[in-house]
Amino acid sequence: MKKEEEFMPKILAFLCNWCSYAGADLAGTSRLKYPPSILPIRVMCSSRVDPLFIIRAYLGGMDGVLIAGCHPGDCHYEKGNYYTRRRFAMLKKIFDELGLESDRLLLSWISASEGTKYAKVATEFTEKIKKSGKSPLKNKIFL
Amino acid sequence: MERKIGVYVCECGPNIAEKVDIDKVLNAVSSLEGVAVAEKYKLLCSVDGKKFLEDEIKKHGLTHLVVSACSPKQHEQTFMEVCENAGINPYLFQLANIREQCAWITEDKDEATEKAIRLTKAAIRRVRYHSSLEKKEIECNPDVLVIGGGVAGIEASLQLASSDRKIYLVEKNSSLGGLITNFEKTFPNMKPTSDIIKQKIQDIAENENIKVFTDAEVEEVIGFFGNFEVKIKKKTEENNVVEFDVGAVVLATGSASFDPKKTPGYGYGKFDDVFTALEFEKMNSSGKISLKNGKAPKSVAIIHCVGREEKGYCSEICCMYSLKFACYLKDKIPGVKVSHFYSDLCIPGKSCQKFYEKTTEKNVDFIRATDVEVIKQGDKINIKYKAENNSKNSHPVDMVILSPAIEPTSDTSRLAEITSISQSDGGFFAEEHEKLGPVSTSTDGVYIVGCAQGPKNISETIVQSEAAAGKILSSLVPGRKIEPEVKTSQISESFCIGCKTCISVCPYGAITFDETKKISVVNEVICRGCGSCTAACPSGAATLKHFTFNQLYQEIVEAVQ
Amino acid sequence: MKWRMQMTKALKINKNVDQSILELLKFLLERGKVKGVFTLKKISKDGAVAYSLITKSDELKDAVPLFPLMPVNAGKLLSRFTLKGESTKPVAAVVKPCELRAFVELVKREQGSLENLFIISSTCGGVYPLKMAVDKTVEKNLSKYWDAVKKAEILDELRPVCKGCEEFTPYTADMTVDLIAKNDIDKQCVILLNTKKGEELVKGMKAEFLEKDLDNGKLDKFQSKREVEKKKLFSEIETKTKDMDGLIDIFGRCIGCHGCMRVCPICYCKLCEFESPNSEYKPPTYESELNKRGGLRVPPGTIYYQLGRLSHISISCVSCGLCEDVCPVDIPISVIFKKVGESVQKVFDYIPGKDVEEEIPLITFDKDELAEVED
Amino acid sequence: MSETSLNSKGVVISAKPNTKEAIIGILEKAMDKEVFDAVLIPMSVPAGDSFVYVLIKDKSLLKDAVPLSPVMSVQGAHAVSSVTRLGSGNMKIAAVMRPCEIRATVELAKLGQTNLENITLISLDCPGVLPMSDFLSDPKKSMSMFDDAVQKWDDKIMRPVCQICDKSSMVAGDIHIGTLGAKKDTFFIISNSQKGNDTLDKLDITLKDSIDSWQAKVKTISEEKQKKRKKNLKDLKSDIGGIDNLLDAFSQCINCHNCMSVCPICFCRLCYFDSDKVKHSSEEYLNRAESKGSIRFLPDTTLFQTGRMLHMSLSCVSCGACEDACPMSIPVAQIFSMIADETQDLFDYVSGRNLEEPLPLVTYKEGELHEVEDAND
Repeated sequence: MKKEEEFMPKILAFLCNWCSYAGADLAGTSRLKYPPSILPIRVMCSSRVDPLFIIRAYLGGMDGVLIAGCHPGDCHYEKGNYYTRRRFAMLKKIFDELGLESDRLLLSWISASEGTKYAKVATEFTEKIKKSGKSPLKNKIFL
Repeated sequence: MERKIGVYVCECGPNIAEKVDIDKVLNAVSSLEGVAVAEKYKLLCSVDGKKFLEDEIKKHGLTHLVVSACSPKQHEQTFMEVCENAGINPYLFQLANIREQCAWITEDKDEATEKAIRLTKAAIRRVRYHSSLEKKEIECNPDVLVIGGGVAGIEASLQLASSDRKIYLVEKNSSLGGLITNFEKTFPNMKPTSDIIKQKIQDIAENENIKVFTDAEVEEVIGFFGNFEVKIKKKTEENNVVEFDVGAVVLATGSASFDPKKTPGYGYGKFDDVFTALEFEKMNSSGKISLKNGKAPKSVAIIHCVGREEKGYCSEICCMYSLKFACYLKDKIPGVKVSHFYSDLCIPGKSCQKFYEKTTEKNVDFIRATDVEVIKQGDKINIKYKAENNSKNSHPVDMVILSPAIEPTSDTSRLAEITSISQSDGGFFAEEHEKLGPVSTSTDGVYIVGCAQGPKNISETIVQSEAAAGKILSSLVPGRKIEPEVKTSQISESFCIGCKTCISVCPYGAITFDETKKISVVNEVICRGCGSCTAACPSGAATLKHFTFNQLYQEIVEAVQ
Repeated sequence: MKWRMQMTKALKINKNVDQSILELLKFLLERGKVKGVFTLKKISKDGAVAYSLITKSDELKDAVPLFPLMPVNAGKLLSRFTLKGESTKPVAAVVKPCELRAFVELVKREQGSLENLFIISSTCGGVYPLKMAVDKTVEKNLSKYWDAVKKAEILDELRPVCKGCEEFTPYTADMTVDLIAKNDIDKQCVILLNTKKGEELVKGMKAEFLEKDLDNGKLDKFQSKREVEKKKLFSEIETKTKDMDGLIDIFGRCIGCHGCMRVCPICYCKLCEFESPNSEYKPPTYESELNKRGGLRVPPGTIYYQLGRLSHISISCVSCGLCEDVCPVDIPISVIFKKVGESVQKVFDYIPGKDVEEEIPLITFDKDELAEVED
Repeated sequence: MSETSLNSKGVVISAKPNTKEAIIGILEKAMDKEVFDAVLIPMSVPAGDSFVYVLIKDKSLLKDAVPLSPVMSVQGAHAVSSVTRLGSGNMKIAAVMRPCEIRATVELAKLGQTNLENITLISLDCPGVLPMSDFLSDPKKSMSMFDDAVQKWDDKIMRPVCQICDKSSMVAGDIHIGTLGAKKDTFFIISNSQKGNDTLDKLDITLKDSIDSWQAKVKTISEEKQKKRKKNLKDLKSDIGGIDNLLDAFSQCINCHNCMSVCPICFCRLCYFDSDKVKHSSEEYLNRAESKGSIRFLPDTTLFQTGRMLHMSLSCVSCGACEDACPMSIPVAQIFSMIADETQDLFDYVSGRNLEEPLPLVTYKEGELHEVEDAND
């Protein structure tokens, strides 16, 4: 089958229950189409996403990691996403300093009503990752 | 005990079946470790579907359930109930979303199937690490904290207090009554204020269901509707912290007035005999309206809208109490000249118009003016202003009364922070919805009444107090059960190193510090389970139930394969 | 410049710095102004040096407060000393600027208390690596060290990160011994009294009191030298920090002893995340990893450990360099952590240990910030 | 003193083109025949400056394996524990390690830290390893030096504790590869367990040859080493004996606990000496200081060292990992070997010799150890 050759990235998506997961659902109920690359992990709040999860996923060979939460100010838990943003900023910086591909990580704010935005982010991020190619970590032995 | 996981894929009519090769999914998972049975069904959320699941669980003696169907936001609850009915803990269940986030968004059937397999496998791997959680039920606390002992607070307290509902009324000053106690009379009917307030304060004192704290400030309010923990500080006493629990909070902190020193043009603070409205009210109540030199004024200017421009809103009531001042003066000082300097008159409502006309009959001047400035000329005060016809005029008087804008009290932001509600542009507490939720706020169980929400006259204030009381009485019924979050955080005593990181990032103050053990402790009734502490804890001492490290990690590992 | 102090009270003792500090400490103990002195001390006949807690002044004879060696980060020790509650008695501690900053970071995390401690620090010329203590070559190189300090030069033998350290002036010390670029330290010693605490402490001491300031001009020059060295350090690891293969090259020989974590002053957990069950592979994980990769180093998680530790401590890393000194396989950990640490700290405009009141960036936030990291 | 318990038979294998490749050849064959699903064996890291254990499933990786690495970066027992501590799993694994690593693995099995169900332990005659620091100073050169040393079976450049190792050919696993006493271009394969026998059967290797020459050679070598060991440890004892000498010996210790964390026997998740039990109040520290006028801070270095002896000396295999990892080059391994010999002799116990031998402190004999009792009883 043709699909075999074409590289379909695997992207782990941490979605907060109240905004982004609902947004992703809305994309579905609106029958929007986006690549099957996204593998959603539901968390109650984006602030539950321990940076170590992201590191593990990256080292594990995930082609991309998306963290999506409520827009700043709209967090169901008032301020969780502000901490998420700080932790993400730190992690990104660590990746950059060590020459790791921080562009395989994405932080995006997607509300429950932004089904279209979710589909857009999913599609564009997938395209971006396709350009960067397969994660080079899948076959590393000495991690 | 050996795990027996049942995996059930829902066709959801054509919704999933058309896009996902369900048999392929079943094949892929049926032989996985712990999977006792893997079946499909046309519509699991239907009555028959639920019956089918229940029977299956019993028939195969399943210990864990995985359903591949729609979004958890659709039917997680439904299937958790099925689990309960079938006698397994509802948290030993995981729902894989292969509809909204798979079947419906994927063009290609093979790809959709492949993803559905992944998501189902991940759910199976995750469910292996689930543990039973028990629902907690606590009785809601019917008591109410009322902050502010002015008209608004007093009214709310009296409306709410009853044998099965205790009211805690906290006033930062030494006595109840608030601003109004300074007024001799109230507009528009010029009835003595004491008629309104004296009796009510009396009633409060006599009501054993109302506990009054004067000279006290609220330090902390943590929790949620039906279950707030309150800490107040008494300014005057020694061991001065009092703690109690309530079910709802009413903010009735009233208002302050704009400081005319910020608009030097009006000469306040510079010249004698320039008074603010409140100063004049006090002077009037004291029985003698007089100038610095002890004589009664022959001419008085009342300047409206002081600070309106700076504040950016009309304070609604200044015009009316300014009229009231004119009446005071005319009644007490025969022949006194009174002139109002205004830019627009605000005379709302059915009774104010009459009041305005009555006042004008007392030959009071109303001068529409702009660029009003107060200067001193010899022993007289001179009002310079631009008239409607743009002519520059001046108007000498003995006394000036400034009607400054109404603004929030100084502790408004502090209390907004404590009760985690927001503030509107003017800095007043923000209502949930301008029209549909005028007394409720963004925090369930916290209500705002009176001038704390915006400038208001007394009757409007009473209306709001009664509205808030009504909302509380109808929802916070004594004996009503509330279910606190089950998926809360917990902190391992043996691994916690006491760095308080979790405490700093908890939005609800749900984590306290045990000073003797030097460790953090989660108050599970207050925790809402966001998991921020879990991610922030460096030593893995904090875990979020049902979203533990392992549960998420195993889900991820499967996805990463 | 960040270390610029305005004119402050100071103390001048007309002896060489070592004797001067000892005289100060002696004075403090004998006058009962402190009940203990925490400082480096010779503890064995063959001259091994270790931090010690001294309560009797005659024990000071073996003390070597300014010895250019950091066997343990004193910040970690002061934390241990005050972990169960503030010091019950006044204690003076002579520590290096990065040790003080580490302690302040720990205090922010409730791992210690500054109460009842009097901190004496100095402008720091860096320390020799522990290897030289092993070879017993520190003594031999003492005069060389102090010459360099006087001339404000950077010795090649120094601990790598010391060579590139721009934080050589203490921020929150009660007293600062003025060393860098002072060519008269053989004859006299100037101690700046930065705090009221410090002034109180030395009251009654037989010494010259004056108003003094650090020589900012010279310190500026010194800093630019350090900056050059730092760039060198970073350029040495540049090729190793351009991709994952570089990281694997540099960390490949890691033996997983976690010594870097154990000596790290910022690593204060009871049980390190990376030694907890969370970091163990279960058989199924091994199987899936092997299916994916064909092979896997065992124990696994070398890179994960390093990245993870960076995510935990880089925000507070004070670049004391101990991690590298104790590494049995000589991985330039401290340089990597300094490089990453500085840039992470820059994101939040944060200097670890500069101010005990300043919140650790990850437990606070600004509503309007970091838009650049959002999608 | 090295006893090959199960049978004294083995088989002579041709070492063509050389021992290393012959061994790898056999492992490859075993993987083809699915006798093993994976092999745990040292491999050079990409930078070529060390050797670490790699669990190999993809047979093609075996060619880069190094059965006898010149350094011990990770003690093999740690590797086996990491793979099997949480369960035997479904993979049949061959672990190729040095005798001391296998003995540690056996000790850990007794302590529930390794699960040997699916593991076949394969040991080799060990010439010792280079001190890590020496090796790192020039890996390339070191490797060739090591190869020479192996040829000549000369231990001069090896770690001190290896130079006095009298168990460098001890067979504690299932299969042993003996290079000593073998004719040119051959080596012995010796089975030491039923599992070993079965494995070799599956590989159509029949134990038909005598291994006398290997045993003889091993005997002489271990006797020499034993003499040297007794002497060196005696000298060491006089050097560090007595509290003052002991304190001096550990005076350089910086409490990094590297020795503990690399020790294969120290398996505790949280070491007692890192736990709350050794953290005290400032008051207590000050009181201690006042009683002496001055205390080293942190105190209790000697408590840590002696306490660790108490905890693990009965199982110590003298692998030397601790000494390699000590940033202050304290001769930890030699000191602990010395203690271990004493304590293990006390119970006629040899750590890791035999999985069936219970740990001395979980068993007892009625009429033993009267010498430690008060004679009057």
